[in-house]
Amino acid sequence: MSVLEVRGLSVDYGTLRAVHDVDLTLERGEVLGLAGESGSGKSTLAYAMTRLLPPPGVIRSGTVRYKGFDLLSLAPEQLRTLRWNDIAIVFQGAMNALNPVASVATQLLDVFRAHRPSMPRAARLARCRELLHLVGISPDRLDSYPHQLSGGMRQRVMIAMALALEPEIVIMDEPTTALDVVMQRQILEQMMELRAALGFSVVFITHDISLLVEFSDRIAIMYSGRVVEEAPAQSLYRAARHPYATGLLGSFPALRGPRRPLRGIPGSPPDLRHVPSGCPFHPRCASAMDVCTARTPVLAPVDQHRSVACWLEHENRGAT
Amino acid sequence: MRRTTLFVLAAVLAVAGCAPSGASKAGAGVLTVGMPNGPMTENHNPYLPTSAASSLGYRYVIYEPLVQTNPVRPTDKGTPWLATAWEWAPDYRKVTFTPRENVKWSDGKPMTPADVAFSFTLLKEFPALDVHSLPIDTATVVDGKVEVTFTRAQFVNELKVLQTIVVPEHVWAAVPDPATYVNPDPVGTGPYKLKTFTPQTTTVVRRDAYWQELPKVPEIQYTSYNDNSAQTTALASGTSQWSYVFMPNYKTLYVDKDPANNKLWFPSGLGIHGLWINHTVAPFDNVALRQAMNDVIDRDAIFQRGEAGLFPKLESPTGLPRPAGDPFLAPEYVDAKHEVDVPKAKERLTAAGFKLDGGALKDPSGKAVTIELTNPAGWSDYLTDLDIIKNDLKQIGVEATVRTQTADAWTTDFSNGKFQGSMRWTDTGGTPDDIYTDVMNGNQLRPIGEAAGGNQGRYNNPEATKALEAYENATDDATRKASLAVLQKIMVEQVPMIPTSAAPIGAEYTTKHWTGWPSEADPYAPPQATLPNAIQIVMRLSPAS
Amino acid sequence: MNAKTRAGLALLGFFGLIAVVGPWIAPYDPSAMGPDLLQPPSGAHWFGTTMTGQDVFSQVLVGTRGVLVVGLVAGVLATVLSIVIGVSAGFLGGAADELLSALSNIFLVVPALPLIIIVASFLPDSGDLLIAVVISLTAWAWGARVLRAQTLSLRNRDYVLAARATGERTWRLIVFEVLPNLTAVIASGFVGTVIFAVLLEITLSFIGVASISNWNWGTVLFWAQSNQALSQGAWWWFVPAGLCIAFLGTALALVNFGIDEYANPRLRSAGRGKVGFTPVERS
Amino acid sequence: MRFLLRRTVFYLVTAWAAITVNFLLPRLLPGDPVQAMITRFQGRLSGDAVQSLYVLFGLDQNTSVLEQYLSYWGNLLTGDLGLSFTFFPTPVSEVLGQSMPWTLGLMGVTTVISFGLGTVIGVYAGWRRGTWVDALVPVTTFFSAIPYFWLGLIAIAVFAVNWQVFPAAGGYPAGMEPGFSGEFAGAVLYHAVLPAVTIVVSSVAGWILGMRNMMVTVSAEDYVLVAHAKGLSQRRVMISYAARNAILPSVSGFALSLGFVVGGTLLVEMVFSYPGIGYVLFQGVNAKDYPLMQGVFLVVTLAVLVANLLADVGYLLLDPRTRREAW
Amino acid sequence: MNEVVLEARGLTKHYRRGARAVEDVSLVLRRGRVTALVGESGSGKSTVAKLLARLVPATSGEILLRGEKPGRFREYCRSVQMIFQDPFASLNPVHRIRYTLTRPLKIHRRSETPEQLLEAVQLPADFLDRYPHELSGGQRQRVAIARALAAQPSVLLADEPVSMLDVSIRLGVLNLLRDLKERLHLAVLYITHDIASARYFADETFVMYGGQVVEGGDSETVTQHPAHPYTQLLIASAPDPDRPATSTPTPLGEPPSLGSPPDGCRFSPRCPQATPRCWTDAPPRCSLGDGHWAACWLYEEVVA
Repeated sequence: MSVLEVRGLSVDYGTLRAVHDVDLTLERGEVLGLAGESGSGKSTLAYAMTRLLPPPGVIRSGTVRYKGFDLLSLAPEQLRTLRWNDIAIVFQGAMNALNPVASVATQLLDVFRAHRPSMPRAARLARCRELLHLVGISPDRLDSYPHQLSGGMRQRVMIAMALALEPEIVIMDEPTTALDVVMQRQILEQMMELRAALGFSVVFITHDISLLVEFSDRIAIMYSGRVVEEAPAQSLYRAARHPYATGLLGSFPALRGPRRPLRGIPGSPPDLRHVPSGCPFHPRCASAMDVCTARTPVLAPVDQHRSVACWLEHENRGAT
Repeated sequence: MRRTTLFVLAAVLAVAGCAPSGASKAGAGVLTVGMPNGPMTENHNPYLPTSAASSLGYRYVIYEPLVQTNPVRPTDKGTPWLATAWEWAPDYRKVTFTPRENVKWSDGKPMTPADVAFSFTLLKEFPALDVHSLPIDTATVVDGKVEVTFTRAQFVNELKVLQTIVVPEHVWAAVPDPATYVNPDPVGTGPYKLKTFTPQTTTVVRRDAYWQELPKVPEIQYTSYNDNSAQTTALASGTSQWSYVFMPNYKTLYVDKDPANNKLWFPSGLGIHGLWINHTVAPFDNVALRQAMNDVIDRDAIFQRGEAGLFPKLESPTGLPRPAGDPFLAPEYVDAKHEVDVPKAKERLTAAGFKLDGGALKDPSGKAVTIELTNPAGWSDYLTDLDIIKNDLKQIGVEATVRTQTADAWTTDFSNGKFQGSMRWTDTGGTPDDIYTDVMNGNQLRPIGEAAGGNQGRYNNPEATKALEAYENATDDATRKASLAVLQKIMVEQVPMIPTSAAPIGAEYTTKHWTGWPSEADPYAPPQATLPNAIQIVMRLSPAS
Repeated sequence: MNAKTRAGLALLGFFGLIAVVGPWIAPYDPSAMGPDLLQPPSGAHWFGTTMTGQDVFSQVLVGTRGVLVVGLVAGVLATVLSIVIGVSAGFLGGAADELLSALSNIFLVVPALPLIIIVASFLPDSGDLLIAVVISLTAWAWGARVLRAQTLSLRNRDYVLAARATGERTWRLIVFEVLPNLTAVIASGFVGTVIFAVLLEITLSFIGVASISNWNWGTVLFWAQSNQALSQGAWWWFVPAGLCIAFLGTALALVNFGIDEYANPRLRSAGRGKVGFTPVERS
Repeated sequence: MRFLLRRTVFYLVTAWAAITVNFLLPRLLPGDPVQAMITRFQGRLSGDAVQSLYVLFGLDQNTSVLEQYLSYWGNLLTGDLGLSFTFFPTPVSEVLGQSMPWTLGLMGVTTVISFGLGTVIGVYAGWRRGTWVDALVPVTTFFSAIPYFWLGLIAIAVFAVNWQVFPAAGGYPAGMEPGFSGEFAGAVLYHAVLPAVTIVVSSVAGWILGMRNMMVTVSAEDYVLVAHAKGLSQRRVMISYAARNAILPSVSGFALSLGFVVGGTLLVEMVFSYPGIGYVLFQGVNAKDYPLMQGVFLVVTLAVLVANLLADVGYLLLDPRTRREAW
Repeated sequence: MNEVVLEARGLTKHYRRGARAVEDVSLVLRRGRVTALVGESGSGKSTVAKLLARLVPATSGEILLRGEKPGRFREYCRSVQMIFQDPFASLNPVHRIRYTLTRPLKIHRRSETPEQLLEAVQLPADFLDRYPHELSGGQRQRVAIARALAAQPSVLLADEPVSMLDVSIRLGVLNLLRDLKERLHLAVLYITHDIASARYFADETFVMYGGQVVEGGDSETVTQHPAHPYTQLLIASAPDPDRPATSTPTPLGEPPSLGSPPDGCRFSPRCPQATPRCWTDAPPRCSLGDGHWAACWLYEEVVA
């Protein structure tokens, strides 16, 4: 059963189209990984869903269904009450995501003030302590200011804040890029434990596909504003179908096991200002055909769990 | 605007405005005097030129002089005031005063001859108080009279000596340093005593008793406005009833606001303004050039445009303003009148070897004649005068430029002789001596670069110096007349400085509430509230019906 | 470049043009006294006349050059000073920084207007250029402080380090690596200094410290004020020069908006509507 | 501690240098107080008075500049600023004491008003970019580009002469005695309206623009986005998240401008004949009144230094990030 | 063994505010070999690079270039060049690529043309007249490499050269570096936080923690048989799709503060195997054979 359904979402950034006709479904309790390189539109997509995309971003089409509402049609006041209460976000770069001049307590309490106005102050404070404890931070850190916390602690505070109202959905936008691997693992593991305990759904955005394979249930890979492949994590890892997905998986050196040869992907990620015609990946694609330069493939299911946007797949499918 | 404002740059300030006459109780038995002198600090020392009492003038309704003299009619016999009689020795080195009896200080004690002698001794002992630098030798009480002797003849200082104010010995003898004494509780013989002081306004009230009939004005309020503009406005609105301030257009700004009552009177004293020339700069050491310049400078234009019709034009070539200077005029100059005469000027120049070449004047050596005219930037009347002079000089081919300086730089340069031409005043006094000494006394000659207290034009003429000495030290009128004639001749023929305007002792006053003011028709005193004569005027004032 | 910046540049160009051709197109000699005393604006005298019959319009036209020259010269000098001192202090660090910072702080603390009055009274001839020099002496310190702070943040940028690592000399690092990246800050400081210099020059002329023989808008106001033009109802003597100053200052400020937006892209994007709620504009 | 020590050394060095400059400046001026007074009196005070004035002001003794400098410091440290020449023999401290309240009252209050008003408008203009509030920016810029004296004089011509709604000059009516009465306070307020309004009009643009630009810049910060994502009310986001951070540079600017309150009043007080310290300085400069000039400079300099200190402290209080550095 | 070009002995850097960024680091860089320096952010690895490039002065310790104390900076930087982490920051935005590449050629009086430099990093010559903002991250990093090559150095210090680049192009840049190393016989210091890439790219690997090098040796050995508990933790934490789902949870803890590092072993507060001795005494370098060593008390016996 899905909690969030994105249909045909297109987002413009000024005159550039950053997200192109994207469909996405988030099932209850699952972790949906959203992978892609810079400029692939993965963050834009996440922010557009919640209408938090800063100017000059404009949503051009699509619907985002949540509990029977279309988030894109809600009045600001209605949307405001849904935010955080139902959909919380853990932002990348926790340094900037916390208000530098307000204490941790103030920023946590703000959430209750806005969404639980009737909650007594003592209860709010108690809840704040509980939340910090939940993410492994000593509650006496409540009076600290962001700059007094390490990067990892800040990110934990963000997570605590995201879970404050026990939302249905948590969007994690590159939550660990600024952290080193040890801290990254600590935080992600903790997040997954909490998800198991609280039962929310996660949209996990990162460029690190090996991380996604390890931590998410399903992965959607984006390239140049489009989803090019969507599949369960392990099956994607074992056998990706889109050449870009394959290339991406082949770009990570393995730490364990034999030293595999690394392939990488030739060329550079596309510049949104000069998107190639047809399939945007075709200039870098080893399997590119004539049709790839002319027509853009659409995302279509290739089997029960997997969708791919590639002419190779369409041909295969046509052949069978 | 300038000098009439004590603070020259105050010109800077502002526009007129109209202070709604809030707390001022103008009319209700109060005489309001205004001065554009800025905020005051509490200081009632009558001797210090820096005190509020001097700046606003109220020292002269609290303290009184021995004799009242009239600078507008300097040769008139003085009016006995605290002295009922006075007598000069023929050599003017000694004067004997007969102090008035029955005069009481405001603290009730009687004024004695000892107080008079003490006042002179005070000046002698504390030169800092003696702004006139009177060479007092002794001051003694002899038979109820006071004899004051001087180390030099005081003929030309007569007015200054007679106007010496008298202070109570019983107060001042105890003051350790009268020069830094702010005199918080002034005790004088005048009909008024201090009531309140604020930085903006000082109020004096009439005493119960006075040695003569009490004046009809019960209270005088002296207000200090920040600048000319504010003062002008106060006058125009009637908030100020009596002031003196330079206005660029007194008709529009002041008289027209109440033509029936708003009056002004600017009588000449014995002081003048004119174009000073530096005699050390060639070719201005050439008398023909100076005469020619004198010939073409249009006094009328200066009077009308530069001096806003306030500073009377100087028509006598002797430099003596009329009518104040009339008694001193030598017979040959009684009717002499300056006229603009360009052809005559050109003739003089040609005769002296100058050449007019295509509109530019060349001196006998063939160099073009140029002159730089300087004055402080803020002094707009002088600068307008210079502009007029510049245009006038063009007629004889002299290329003049006008340059402004700061007042300080100009003051320094002027006294150091580092200028070519400047508008400036001369000293003022009871005889023409002040004017002429300032312009041509050889004893004041200083080299270029050294500050000179007078004769900043560096005019070097032993004949003039001799005549000045003769005049100052003469013991008879004939000698005085003769030396004065010599000085006038030098002024007319040598043109050591080009006089343009009289320095008036002017004031604005309104007849709306008080009448009895001095005027052209009744010139009993100079009209300013800051002169010793102020008390004479207050005594004459009576409420308008 | 947006409409505001364009308007500013156009206005500035207009004043620049007047500064160049003003003296030639002025209908009268601005100093010449005519027979029409204190006349309101008319066909013969567009901005009326002064109490001595001078043509106000000609005075304003001729005076434009002085204003712009002083503004530009003072702006350039102060900017050069602030660059030399501020950038050196920021880049060199250590004792040099302490010394130069102290110098600029002292100049910030010492009262400027009296300082100018004092310095101006020293000068034999307080003409336009000298006034410009004096103004620049008091105007550089703030810019130096800003540039120092900016340089401090640039000094350890990777590209400066990289240039150093390739063996560039220190002066080249300052001039070719750091300075070009301060262009916007310097330009904005320059325009700001020009505004400051113009206002200050006019104020100085107005209070009679600067030479009043050179026509500029301040001189016009000086004469108007010393003749109590407003009290006499001669608004035409007072208003045009003041409005010119205001328009010139506004033009410069508008140009500065443009520079700010160039330097800070966040100011540029023409975002409208509520922040925090991405607009949905289905086509 | 290190930070505090460094700041202290900075203040001491700057104060010493500035006070020394202040000592030297008047002495570098051409002319001397006596000549200035002779000039002021324009012939009413004859050349004979020169000597008495030199004696009066104590300028007849020849002391070297170094001796003067040392005794200046000696006096300064004992709180003695000397006697003013202009108001001889009133002590400089008394002259300053008489004028300071006016300056502080008028300029201090208007600076606060201007800052407050400018900040509030700037916050709205930055938050509601592109709306009518934002259009205020060019308008106020125009007013700030007007030379202050011109604005003041026009205001006087319009509001004091033409429609006589406000007094044109002075701090209180002539003849009224200052005191702690309601009448006097009312009169002072009434007299302050015109100068205050013109100061605010000509200075508010800087605050608006600075605040607006900071708001625009800060609005793009992640924590503002987070605040929106948290579903906080617009008001809360605007004030506690955006404005609270955007105001930091303005606050230090504000503290510094408080320092210039004392030094920046010359034109205001000239135009409105306001009895404050700027006018006193003006008199002092014209009269070559060394002690008075030094006194005013000292006050101005100390005010700026104190303001710098305030700016430091303000930053410490408002920005928790700097606290760690300081303590 | 390859020739030693650059050697650091006991390099130490303490900043003025008291941060002890680098403590007693000794390293050897050899021609034709890549040496990796791996550590978390804040471990001091970038400071080591800047110390070696002589961009910051060392508090103590010495650097030897070909066995000698280096002379003037210009001479030194002719041999030792650096590549910075962020190609968006390391190219001056106001200069064209031509300027950026011509300057080092002029400074070091090299006769090559900027076109040749671009060719060496596989970029077309028409990039010379472009500005950095017209280039993608990978292209910029290639330009930065070209700039470093202009001086014809023998040592290349690469400070996280690919961490700011998109995943898909990292390999290209790393491969380029390896090619250059082979072709020009360079000594390369490869600084990274990604220990997996060190395994692939570097011959030798050193692991830094809290300003100190805690383990070193052949890359394959260090990554496959980590000895120091920190290295073990690092490897255990790296993302690994093949990782068994039931792995032990990562211990909590924070990297040490460089302002006041713990006494003894700097890893001791987080170390699951810490003994009381670790808290008080700094561990010695313990050799584990084949050039593999670790600074840890666990291996004391091996030493003894």
